[in-house]
Amino acid sequence: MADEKDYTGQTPAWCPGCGNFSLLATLKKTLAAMDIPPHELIVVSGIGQAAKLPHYLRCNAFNGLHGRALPVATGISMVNPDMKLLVTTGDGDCYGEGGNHFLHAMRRNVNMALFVHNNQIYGLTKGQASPTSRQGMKSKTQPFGSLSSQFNPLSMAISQDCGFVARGFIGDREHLQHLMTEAINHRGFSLVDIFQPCVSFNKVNTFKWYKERVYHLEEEHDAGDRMKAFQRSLEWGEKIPVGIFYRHDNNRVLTDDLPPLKNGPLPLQDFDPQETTQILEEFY
Amino acid sequence: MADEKDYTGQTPAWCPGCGNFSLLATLKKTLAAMDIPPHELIVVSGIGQAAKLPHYLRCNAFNGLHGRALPVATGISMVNPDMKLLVTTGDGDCYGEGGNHFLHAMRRNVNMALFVHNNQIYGLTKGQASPTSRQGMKSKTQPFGSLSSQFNPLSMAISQDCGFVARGFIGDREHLQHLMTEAINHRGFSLVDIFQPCVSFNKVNTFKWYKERVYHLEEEHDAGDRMKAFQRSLEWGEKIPVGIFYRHDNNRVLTDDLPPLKNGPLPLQDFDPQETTQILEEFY
Amino acid sequence: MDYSIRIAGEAGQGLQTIGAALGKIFSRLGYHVFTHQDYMSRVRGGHNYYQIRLSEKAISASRDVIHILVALNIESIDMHRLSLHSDGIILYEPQNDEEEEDEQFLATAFTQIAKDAGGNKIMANVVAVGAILGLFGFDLQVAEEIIKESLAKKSGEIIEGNLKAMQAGSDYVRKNCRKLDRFQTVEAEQDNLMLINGVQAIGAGAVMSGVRFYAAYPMTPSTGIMVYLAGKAVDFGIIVEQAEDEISAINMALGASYAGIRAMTGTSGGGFALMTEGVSLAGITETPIVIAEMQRPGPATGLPTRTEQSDLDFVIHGGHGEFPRVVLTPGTPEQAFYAANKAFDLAEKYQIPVFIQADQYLGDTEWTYRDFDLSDLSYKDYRLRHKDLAELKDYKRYAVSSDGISPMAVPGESRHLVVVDSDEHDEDGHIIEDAETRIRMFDKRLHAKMERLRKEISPPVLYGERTAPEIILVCFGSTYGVIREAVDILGKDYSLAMLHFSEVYPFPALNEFDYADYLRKARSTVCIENNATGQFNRLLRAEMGIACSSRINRYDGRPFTLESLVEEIRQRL
Amino acid sequence: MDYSIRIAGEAGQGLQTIGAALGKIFSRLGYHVFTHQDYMSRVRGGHNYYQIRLSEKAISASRDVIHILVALNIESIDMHRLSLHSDGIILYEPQNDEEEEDEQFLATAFTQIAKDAGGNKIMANVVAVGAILGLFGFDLQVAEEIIKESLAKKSGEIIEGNLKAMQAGSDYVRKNCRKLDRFQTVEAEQDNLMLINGVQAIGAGAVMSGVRFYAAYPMTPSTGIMVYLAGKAVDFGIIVEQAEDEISAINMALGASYAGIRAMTGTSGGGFALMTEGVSLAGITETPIVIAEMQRPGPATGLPTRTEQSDLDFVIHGGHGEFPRVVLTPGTPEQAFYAANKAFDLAEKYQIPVFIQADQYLGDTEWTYRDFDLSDLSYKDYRLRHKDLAELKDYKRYAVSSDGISPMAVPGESRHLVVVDSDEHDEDGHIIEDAETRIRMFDKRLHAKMERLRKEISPPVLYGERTAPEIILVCFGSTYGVIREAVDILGKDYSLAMLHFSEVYPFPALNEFDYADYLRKARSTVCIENNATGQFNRLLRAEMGIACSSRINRYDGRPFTLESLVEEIRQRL
Ligand SMILES: Cc1ncc(C[n+]2csc(CCOP(=O)(O)OP(=O)(O)O)c2C)c(N)n1
Ligand SMILES: Cc1ncc(C[n+]2csc(CCOP(=O)(O)OP(=O)(O)O)c2C)c(N)n1
Ligand code: SF4
Ligand code: SF4
Ligand SMILES: [Mg+2]
Ligand SMILES: [Mg+2]
Repeated sequence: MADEKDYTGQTPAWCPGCGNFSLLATLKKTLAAMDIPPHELIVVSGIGQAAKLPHYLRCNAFNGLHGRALPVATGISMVNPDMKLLVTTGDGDCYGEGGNHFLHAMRRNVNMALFVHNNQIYGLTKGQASPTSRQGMKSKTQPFGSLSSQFNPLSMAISQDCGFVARGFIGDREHLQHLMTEAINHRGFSLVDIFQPCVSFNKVNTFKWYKERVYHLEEEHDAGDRMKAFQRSLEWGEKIPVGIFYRHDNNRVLTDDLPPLKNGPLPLQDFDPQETTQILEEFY
Repeated sequence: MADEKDYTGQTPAWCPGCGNFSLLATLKKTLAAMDIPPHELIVVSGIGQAAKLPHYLRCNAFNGLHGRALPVATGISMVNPDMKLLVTTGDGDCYGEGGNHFLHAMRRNVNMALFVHNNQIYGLTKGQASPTSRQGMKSKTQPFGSLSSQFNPLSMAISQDCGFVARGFIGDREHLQHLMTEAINHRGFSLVDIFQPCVSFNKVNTFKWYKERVYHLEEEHDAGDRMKAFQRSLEWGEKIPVGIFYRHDNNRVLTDDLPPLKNGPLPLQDFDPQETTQILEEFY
Repeated sequence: MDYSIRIAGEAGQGLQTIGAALGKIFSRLGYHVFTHQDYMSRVRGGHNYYQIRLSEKAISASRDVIHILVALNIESIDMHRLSLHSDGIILYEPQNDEEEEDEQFLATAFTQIAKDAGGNKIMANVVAVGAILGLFGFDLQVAEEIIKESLAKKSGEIIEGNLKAMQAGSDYVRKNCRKLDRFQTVEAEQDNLMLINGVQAIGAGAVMSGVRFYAAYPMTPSTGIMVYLAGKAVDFGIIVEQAEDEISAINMALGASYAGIRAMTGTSGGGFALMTEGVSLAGITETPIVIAEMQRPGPATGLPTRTEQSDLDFVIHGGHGEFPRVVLTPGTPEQAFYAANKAFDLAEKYQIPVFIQADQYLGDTEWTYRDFDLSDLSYKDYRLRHKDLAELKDYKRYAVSSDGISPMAVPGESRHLVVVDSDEHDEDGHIIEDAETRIRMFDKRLHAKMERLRKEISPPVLYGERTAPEIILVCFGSTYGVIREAVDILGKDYSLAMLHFSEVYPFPALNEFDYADYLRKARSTVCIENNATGQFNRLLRAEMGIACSSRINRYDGRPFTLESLVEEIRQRL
Repeated sequence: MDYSIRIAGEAGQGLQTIGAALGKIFSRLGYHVFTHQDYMSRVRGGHNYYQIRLSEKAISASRDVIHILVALNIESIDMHRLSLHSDGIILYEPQNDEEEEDEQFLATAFTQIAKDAGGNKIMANVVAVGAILGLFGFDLQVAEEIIKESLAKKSGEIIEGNLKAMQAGSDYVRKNCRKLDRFQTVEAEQDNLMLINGVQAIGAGAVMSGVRFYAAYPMTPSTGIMVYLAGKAVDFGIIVEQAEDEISAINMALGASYAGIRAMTGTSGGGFALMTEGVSLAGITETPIVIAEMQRPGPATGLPTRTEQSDLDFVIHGGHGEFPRVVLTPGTPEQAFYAANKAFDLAEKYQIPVFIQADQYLGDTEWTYRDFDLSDLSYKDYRLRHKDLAELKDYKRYAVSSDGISPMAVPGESRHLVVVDSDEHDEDGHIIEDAETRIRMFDKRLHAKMERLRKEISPPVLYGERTAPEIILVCFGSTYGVIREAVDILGKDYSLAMLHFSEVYPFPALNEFDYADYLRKARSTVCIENNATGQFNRLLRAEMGIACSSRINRYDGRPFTLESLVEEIRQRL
């Protein structure tokens, strides 16, 4: 079995006390326990504190543009579905700038796990409201308070029948490891929205704030029941559930429907220009 | 009361038999019945067959970029909330290229009515799959069939607590007029997804196809019940409901929270540079 | 022999079917063909036309004058009759029993003739084809062959009906045309020429260069490339995906390229605008990508189905920051075919974005060729593969090398990790901020590569008077064909040549061919562009310090046509 | 008197607080101040510094040499001691009781001193401020005033604690510094100068020009403008909205502008890439908009908190198709202030997009001024309002006029309808496709306006030797200050001048000032740019056909500093 140390990357440049440290540690533990060799793993990210993660992990990495991790991951998956594919991203990266890709990657059912480090704030750019910030939150760029209602990624994912919808909290590592493992194992697009307190800019949704509210969905929760899952995903207040809200294997995975993959991943298929010459015949 | 003729614009360049003709006629009728003067109305659109509508109606119009009608409308609403604001758009325009704005305009609760001409196809560009095309649909650009699951705009809107979520069909004009009227009257963001058969490119979802399937939500349907609304929004198959799925006035409207509007629409407020000179004092 | 036929009518009336069939028939007969289309941004109605020119000699442009007008509706007569040659003829669907004005008119009840021949309404199209062939007195054998091929999947009955309808069309004109000998034909040198348009040429070039992934969002006039590749997807193992928007399209293609295959995207100006951030990403991550930018008239939505050369500056400069790129601007389908091949080669060799910039005009116009010389194509896999990787002790994606090129490995193919980053990074691909690494990366990624890239660029072509021309017509991209023919005409009266650039960035150096010397020595240099501001003219000055003495610009969304261009040039001389 | 102070340490250690306070104190004392910041893309940790230069004479650049280093952590000593002037001093927080090496070192236990003075840890910052003031022997009165102002909202206890801590810092150095007279000061001419940076200047200029709507998406280094305007939003009735992405930001601003007010957006290169389609939309719809493009080093994410001038080409050419625009490239906060005013004026007068292009360096550097002359500001409402509209019989948004400017009405203010379209359109704003209307619109929208716009552009400034300089340093944008000081130094040895362009597109004409003549007559012209490829140099050649004889380019993400730039210039001479 692999060791967590096998996944040690660069030294993180996060703030001391940042929730991302626990997240990273849990991810390493998960990967080690699942015995996924670093070179069979590709981690794609955008830009933000969360999106720096691939540098801090030993793996293949594509650290792309703010908001654009999912299309990159989609392209990778479509030509080489054999790689283990993760996307690590922030709430701004994924639900703000990248909102359209979030919707459409889900519809494509790309076979990958999406970990959203949800600190309800823009961390790297120093504290602006994000889509998951609470409505009315004031900041230096929200003089009237955040004017938008708080985005609910779980209910949206359930509304589009995403096959794996979960929420975790970095303050509960064992549970988070369980979610990460299940997400990676799930065949298809899996979303894990992870509460990750930002100690520098989010003075409301702190570790303590989450700790006080977070509770596990009951064992009896039937993750196969879409209506129930939807209902539970709407809970937000003094108590906030974490766990696997919704889960099923009903949907076709994107790469199921790609005939060119029948002979294996495209990068492994040879190309011989000679075999294409007939293509000009139709012009005569 | 205004007359439908007051709203006559340019001659439509749509195909003979296109569902857009009925939609336009119903809209004129709605506006006339509501007695909204053309100059107090702004219609914003993107690009597509649907998005040509503002040219075919007498009104103030901003025919912008493909996918970008909603931000333009948001900007208008934020500085002049007194205008009646409509956006007419296609399923590609709104849910494809414009998907991120669809999500965020809804979160902002912009006070406007959004009419999506949903023909489940890209009409103007000649027949590619749209987000609402059925999964597996083949076309000249979908050699493997559309790889994505069919987008459900209603369930997504309900998932984000949009205050007015409806579906109509151009084959049922009276009902459509009712929906349009209610949507325009609703304070906040209202979505009406409208089945509008494309006779040239969508040979499956034809007038007949819709006619056979469409039925009205029962009178007893409680549009205030979010769970029920969600459940009904998932219905798709031999029978497809139309009507007002979800409706409430719980949310703050975007412009409720903008102090600069206290003195009325910004375009009507005078500006005097003299009154700003104190702004340099803090630099001393 | 040099005839032009224009089929005019509404969108949806079948003029594309007629035009396409005629082009194919003439080229199979061995004639040189040039076709171009003019259509509105609507699916039905409006005014469109399809023009086919044929000759026994090589041709490369559309003419203003037409010999046969097929008017599928009455308005088309008025719109186009001024273009009719004095010996020309108008075939039109009669409305009421109006009188024919003179021998320039021949009422041809296409639909009725089709029905009388036992066919249906749709077969009016083949009646028109037959009628035109009849006017030239062509034998219908080749045409029948082509009908059969194109209807191969239909029932025997339908095929039979079409053949009969075509025959009836031919018979009708041969019986009713008052001056049947007006169009003299000569026999073609050899039969069976290839007929191909710019879009198809780019697509075929891409397939033959090993494209395995194409992501795009539909946008006229680039959609044709996607349609072409989608048609080949299953047979040639190409993944074609329609993205949710252009941002996604280019990022998907970059992901696919990173994963180890040749990837491409295509769009028009508005979609390219959305891709520019991704172009910059390709630049800093050194991810190979080929981008077809098919121009149409802007700004914004502009004239979406028409043509213009107005994105040159944008494609050269689009994307923030500084990084190497290549911009190819082919002028013919043949050049477009090789440009696609060169684009894939350079993109992978130098790990950069390479553009094929064309426009609606080049995309849609069909040209004839004997064949394409396939030995001119190159294919080399520049990535490190299994065995190369296995031998490596250490792998660094951005290892500094004197030629600027770092080894490109395929993630997952070995134990080596492939790390790429949109931030400035070290040799391993990890984010850095120090000045020294930044400078080293810039010197490698930008300066070293640009120096080598300059040597890859082909010089412009000089056509016409090749020793000291007094007048030089300067151009790039899709104006090649019409200017070439203009030179043929004007060359009789003037010492004149065309200087055509089919590769514009990096700008061609002078070592192979000192075209600057020609320009400086010419008495008059005219820069001809299908745009309003003279972007190429400015580029030439920016890069070479050379200013042309005058400019001809067309910016009404239409391509240059032969006679009117010749006239405009004469006025400058 | 010319001293530089560098505060160095980790992000989060309060170096910005110290730096900002010192700048304010010195300028209130009447000294000229120049500050600049160097920071990493992280919230805590790393290596950052804040540098403050002060003099009794006007200054406009940072120097390489520093007189006082405040090292908030031990690493900072090693990183910066090479820059220390021979008479300089390092104040540092001692770790263990290490010995001071020599009189260049003074262990200053900021935190302990704060605590001993009865304060807390955070007050270590004011101890540092006091220590620096003590080194110069400045009276603390003004500093106390400023502390009180900045803590106005805090309790009296906290204010008192801070004042004591500052006094303690000053007392400490005056007691312990071995060579207290090393920094001689002279008195300032007048007290109370204004201290302002580029971002604030743009923001203040926008407010004073009537901006009513600002939509943007956070992106360093443009976020400061948004923060500034958000701070004024309630008082000045400005709607500030954070968009979901940059595409939305520019389209919101266009919507707001269409609705009848002055609108603006701001971003950096990557966000601008996403806005280019919207820029093109502004072009064809003729919707006024002001766009601040604050550059940082690319490509892609590049070095996100640093500086570069590498988006010049992109901002001039970004957007598909052809339409008029203006690009202003101020070189100082003062120029930035007036540029903002001019941008709003031109945008509305000509109904075009106008850019204020600056960069992280100009954005963050603070300069001192006596004041800004507000009589130089202009404000005119160019829209048709109530009474104008009421008098109109007919209204056409795009009525053709000889000067290219059509009447711009406000939707809803009258019965007239305002129709705008991203397609090519007729005078009413409705979609068209015919060639004639297209040409008329282009001639109106592009050609007529560009002709008038050229006359609005200010010529470059010649500084230094003004009659026939032999050497000319050519530059644009944020390099103004450092090159100006370089001219002051080099002017003693050479016949030399700076030619600085603060408005670059359309390129300045020669009628007001024939700078081309100066360039041609100079023996040597050196184009100095904070980028790798010499974009301005190329622009000058493209627009004027003039090539500079040599270039100096810096592309490590850092700004030019005085001594090293002077050295580099000398090497070219
Ligand atoms: C196109 C573009 N726009 C804006 C930015 C600036 N930017 C970088 S990270 C970020 C937000 C980060 O927030 P989030 O995704 O929540 O990540 P966090 O830092 O909170 O982990 C922004 C706006 C950018 N890099 N690119
Ligand atoms: C940036 C950009 N990408 C692509 C296009 C091309 N385009 C125009 S309309 C359209 C799709 C229209 O589909 P839909 O919104 O469903 O409208 P419909 O025509 O079906 O009413 C596309 C892809 C464009 N104009 N701009
Ligand atoms: S700013 Fe917030 S999210 Fe970013 S590293 Fe610091 S604590 Fe973590
Ligand atoms: S293509 Fe379809 S949607 Fe467009 S006008 Fe024709 S029928 Fe209507
Ligand atoms: Mg965040
Ligand atoms: Mg549609």
